[in-house]
Amino acid sequence: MARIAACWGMLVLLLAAELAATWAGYGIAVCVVAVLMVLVIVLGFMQILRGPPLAIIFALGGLFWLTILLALGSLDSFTRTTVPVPGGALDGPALPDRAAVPKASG
Amino acid sequence: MSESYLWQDGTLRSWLLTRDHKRIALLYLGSITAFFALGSVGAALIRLQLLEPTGTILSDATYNRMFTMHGVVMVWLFLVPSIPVTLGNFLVPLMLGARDLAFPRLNLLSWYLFVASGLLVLYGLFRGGLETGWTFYTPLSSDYSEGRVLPVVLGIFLNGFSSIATGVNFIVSIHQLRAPGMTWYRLPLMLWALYATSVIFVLATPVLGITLLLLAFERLFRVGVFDPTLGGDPLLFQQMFWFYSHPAVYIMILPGMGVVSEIVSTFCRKPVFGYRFVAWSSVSIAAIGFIVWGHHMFVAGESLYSAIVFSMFSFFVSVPSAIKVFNWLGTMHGGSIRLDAPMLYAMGFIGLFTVGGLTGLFLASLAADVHLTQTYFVVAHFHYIMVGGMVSAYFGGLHYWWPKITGRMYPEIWGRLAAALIFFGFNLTFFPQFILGFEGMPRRYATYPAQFQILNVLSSAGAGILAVAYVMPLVYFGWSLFRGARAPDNPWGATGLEWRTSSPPPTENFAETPVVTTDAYDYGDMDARSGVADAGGGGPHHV
Amino acid sequence: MIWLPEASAHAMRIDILLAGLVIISLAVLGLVFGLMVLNVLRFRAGRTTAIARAIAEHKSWGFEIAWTSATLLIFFGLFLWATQLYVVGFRPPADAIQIYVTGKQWMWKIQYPGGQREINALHVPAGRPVQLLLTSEDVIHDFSIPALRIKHDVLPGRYQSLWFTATQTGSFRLYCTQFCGLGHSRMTATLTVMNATDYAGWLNSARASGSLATVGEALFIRSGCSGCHASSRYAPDAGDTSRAPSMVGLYGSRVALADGRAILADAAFLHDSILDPPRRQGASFATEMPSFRGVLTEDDLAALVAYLQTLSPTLPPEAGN
Amino acid sequence: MSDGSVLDHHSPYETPLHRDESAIAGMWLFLASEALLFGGLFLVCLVYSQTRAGGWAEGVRHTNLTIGAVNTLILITSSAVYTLAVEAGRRGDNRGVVRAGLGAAGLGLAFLVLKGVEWGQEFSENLFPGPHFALHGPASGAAALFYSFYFLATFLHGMHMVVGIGLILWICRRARQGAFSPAWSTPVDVVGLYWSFVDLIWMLLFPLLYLIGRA
Repeated sequence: MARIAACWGMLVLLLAAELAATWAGYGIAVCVVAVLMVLVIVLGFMQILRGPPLAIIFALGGLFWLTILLALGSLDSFTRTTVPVPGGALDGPALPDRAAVPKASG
Repeated sequence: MSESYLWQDGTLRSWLLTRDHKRIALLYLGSITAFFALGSVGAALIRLQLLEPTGTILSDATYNRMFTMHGVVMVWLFLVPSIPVTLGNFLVPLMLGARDLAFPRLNLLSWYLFVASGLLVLYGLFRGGLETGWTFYTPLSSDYSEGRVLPVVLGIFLNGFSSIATGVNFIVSIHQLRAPGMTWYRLPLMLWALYATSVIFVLATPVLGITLLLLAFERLFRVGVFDPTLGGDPLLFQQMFWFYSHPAVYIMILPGMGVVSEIVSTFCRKPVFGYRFVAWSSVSIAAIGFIVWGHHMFVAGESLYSAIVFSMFSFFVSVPSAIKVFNWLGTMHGGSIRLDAPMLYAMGFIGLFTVGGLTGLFLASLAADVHLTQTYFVVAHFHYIMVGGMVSAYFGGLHYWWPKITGRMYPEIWGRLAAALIFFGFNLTFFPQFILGFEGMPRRYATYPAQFQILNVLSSAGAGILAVAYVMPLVYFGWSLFRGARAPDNPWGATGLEWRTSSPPPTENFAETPVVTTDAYDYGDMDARSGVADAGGGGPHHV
Repeated sequence: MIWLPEASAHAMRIDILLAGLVIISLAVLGLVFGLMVLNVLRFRAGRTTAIARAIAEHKSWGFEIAWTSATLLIFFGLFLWATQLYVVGFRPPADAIQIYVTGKQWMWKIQYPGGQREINALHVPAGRPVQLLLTSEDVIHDFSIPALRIKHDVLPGRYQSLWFTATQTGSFRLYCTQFCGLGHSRMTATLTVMNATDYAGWLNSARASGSLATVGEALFIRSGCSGCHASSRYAPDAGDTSRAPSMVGLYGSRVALADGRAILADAAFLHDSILDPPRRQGASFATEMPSFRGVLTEDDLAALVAYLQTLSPTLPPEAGN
Repeated sequence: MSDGSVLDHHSPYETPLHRDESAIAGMWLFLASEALLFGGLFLVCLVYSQTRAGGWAEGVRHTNLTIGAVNTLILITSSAVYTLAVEAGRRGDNRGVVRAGLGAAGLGLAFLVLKGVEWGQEFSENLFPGPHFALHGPASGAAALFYSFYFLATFLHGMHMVVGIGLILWICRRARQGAFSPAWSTPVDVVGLYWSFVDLIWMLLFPLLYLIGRA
């Protein structure tokens, strides 16, 4: 009972902190607080440490693969140089002036 | 010992509501056989169309629907549930020495999900048709296709949950339900392979689910998630699609490797050479298999960095596969080899899988991939893995465990003949396609330049042989159900726990929980105990 | 069948890489099949004398490490070799001729720096680097030139670059190799590599021949004519007259009609035939042509006829493959 | 159905503890799978919020922070209340399970209602991407992408809420029948894991949809 109340209180405080960080414009702080809230839920409500050891293995496995997905899945988007077709995507690509296109794409 | 699982309660109701993993395996067997037949009809029509450069049999539109149907049905309704789900369902508890899987009701639910997804997919494919290919690339599938994208996509989404349920079931079972004495390093290699497969089921399938959901969302509302004209990025779809679909290749091949390990060991009467390497190579294939997907996109416009990283990983993933091949050869060395039908299939697998794996190196090599990708070279490559590899292993496994499943022996002569015919027909079908691909013939072409005709005719001829060869097991398996010799409990003289119960097993699998005291494949010990001569004896009950 | 030509130095380098891969594969394959056959021959049940079973187990670590590291080493070499050839594709020379290529269901539109436009045909000079700037108007296509061993996907909304220096003159096939819908297998084109003087001459004549034929060519594809009528002697369906007569060389030839008359296929005949398709003598085509009356305007017809005319007098040189 | 504290003849398990641990482990594995399902959405968010940052933030600024924050508070509370049910289940207090379960489900329902109100507002403001999309200017494309993500993510999360509420009601029904005892309350635990996971996902979605990029 006390444990649950404590966790609830922590989550409410963290929520307040999150909102404050947003108001102050600290994007990173928001992310940190969100991760903390997740931890409180996993440890406090879901009680992962009281469950069978397999639960921890599975949770860590899921986290690991999630990291792979996010890291390698975004690698391409963050390292790609895109040369957009001028004239706006909405107009449909028209054949542009030569000068409008950079020399190399890739 | 009580009655066999097959006849304990023969009512239809008892089959449809069964929680017995063995009966669920048979339900799967029936459904995937039907889907395999359907996918094969698609393949046959494709090969008939390609007999002539102008393709007079089907219109372009029908041809496009046909290869889409072939791909979708074969991938999601046959290959993914073939060995892992069908044979896996039958074998996991038996090999563990357990009474059932960890969650029997979930297991039945997964079969119903599978059937529902199959019907939804078929509805889409046959009422209106679909012509996007099984890869659903956007924006073709989201905005331009006139086919039934939604039902098919939702069907596959549902299918994913069936896979996830099975994966969860297998993983928890292997962790929790091992018989006393069955340590991790005493597990049959089939279970290591199925464990690795299940990891992919559980962790890759949801990403396919969300990708297809995004696609459906995009198609329904044209919101622009993957539509470049609205600011989206079609390559992101490809990244997410291949995050599942590349590991899915390992869903299709890993269990095949497990089957081959079992068969090779049994028919050489020797422990698998380098057991721990083979076991861990399964796990590392599953793990590394998750970080190579970008090699499907080397010419798609992904960044140079991304391409280089994925190319390097792709080379790495072939190392554990090579380990397996050499270990199987090592197992044969010094064994006492019998060439029964399962062994013939297993050897076919080793050869064809090696060809598939080596041609995979061509496609992992960046500059070579640029020339070869999206041509028939790729088609040949993945058919060598999936048909030459997986289907051979599936048939090998079916022959090997048929006596256990049904309590009847199949006719050995016919089994060997079919195995040889499949090997020959397969190579005739797909080897010419490597050359076609090098020559530049693009895949998914309803018509093609006349210069490619000779090789295409060869390929189609091979497909004809392959079709006959695939019908043969269907016939003699059916025959054996009624006329086959009664199978002894352990017809091959194998070591696994599944051979320690009757054929077919009783509903509760084992009269009493078996206790494991030796390593897997301990043939030296077994032969010494049963008094079989070390060399030249063959198996105890060779039928 | 003729072996695929190598129309650039890069193509030759790729072929050497492929040859390397083939040799390694054959060696491994020989090893695997050889060992398998040897094992079967030596260790067949009933044929062997007593063999110590335990031999292998103790040696396994050494074997495993040895072949794993050998494989890794070879693979890493291959990786470096192939990557270095791939990186080249991302670095077009500064003096390359830039040609715009737009894919569209189901044709390729080409535009040259001088303003010349073509459909389903690409002309380049030999010995000079050419950079193609590729984009698509609808779905993803892929511009593939097997003779040069290069291809690249063509995406809507952005430019992709593909560059090459062709060294061998002749005509080579181009394909769309990314499935793009109904007419995917008909989205093919011809690459013509010419020597510098011919190329200069071609550029001039292409400018002169005007745009009416180009409009007609677009109509020919868009109105569905190309679904049945062959129009290029290089396209995959060039020899296919099963559905409808080929348009190549039709203009100016004599056509035997079903009522026995032989008639000269001139502009008027082409014009009328589109509106009222005539029956040919002894013809048995898989499809029957519908009338295009009311579908095409007179302007369209004029453009179509202008295009059909270009298929007769100025036949491009023989295809190289 | 038989009393869950006794293993039936065909159960694959040796002991009840063995079975209960397997059920909990199985749920965690399923949640790992679910994490990857939402992971795909997070990838979409990660990529577009970085490559199309301006318009994305524009979208974030148009979400209703008040409803979002209140909903977050509701969900935190609901998760906490359900944890009370889990504790009650372990004591064998079936009435406690029903009380806490209904409370948690009610809060969940309140979340959905508020979410519906929010959706209604957004639809009437034409914030659903399409030809009549409300935001104009150069950033409109990326803002529309944001709203695609917003609607799909909230829809998917909402579906999970619906499933969760259904499961909780099923637990309440079982508890009314007096199914749980100190020896056996695993289903209450397992559903609790799922419900907390749905909460956990919202703790990640909330900052992504309402906060990051707002200021």
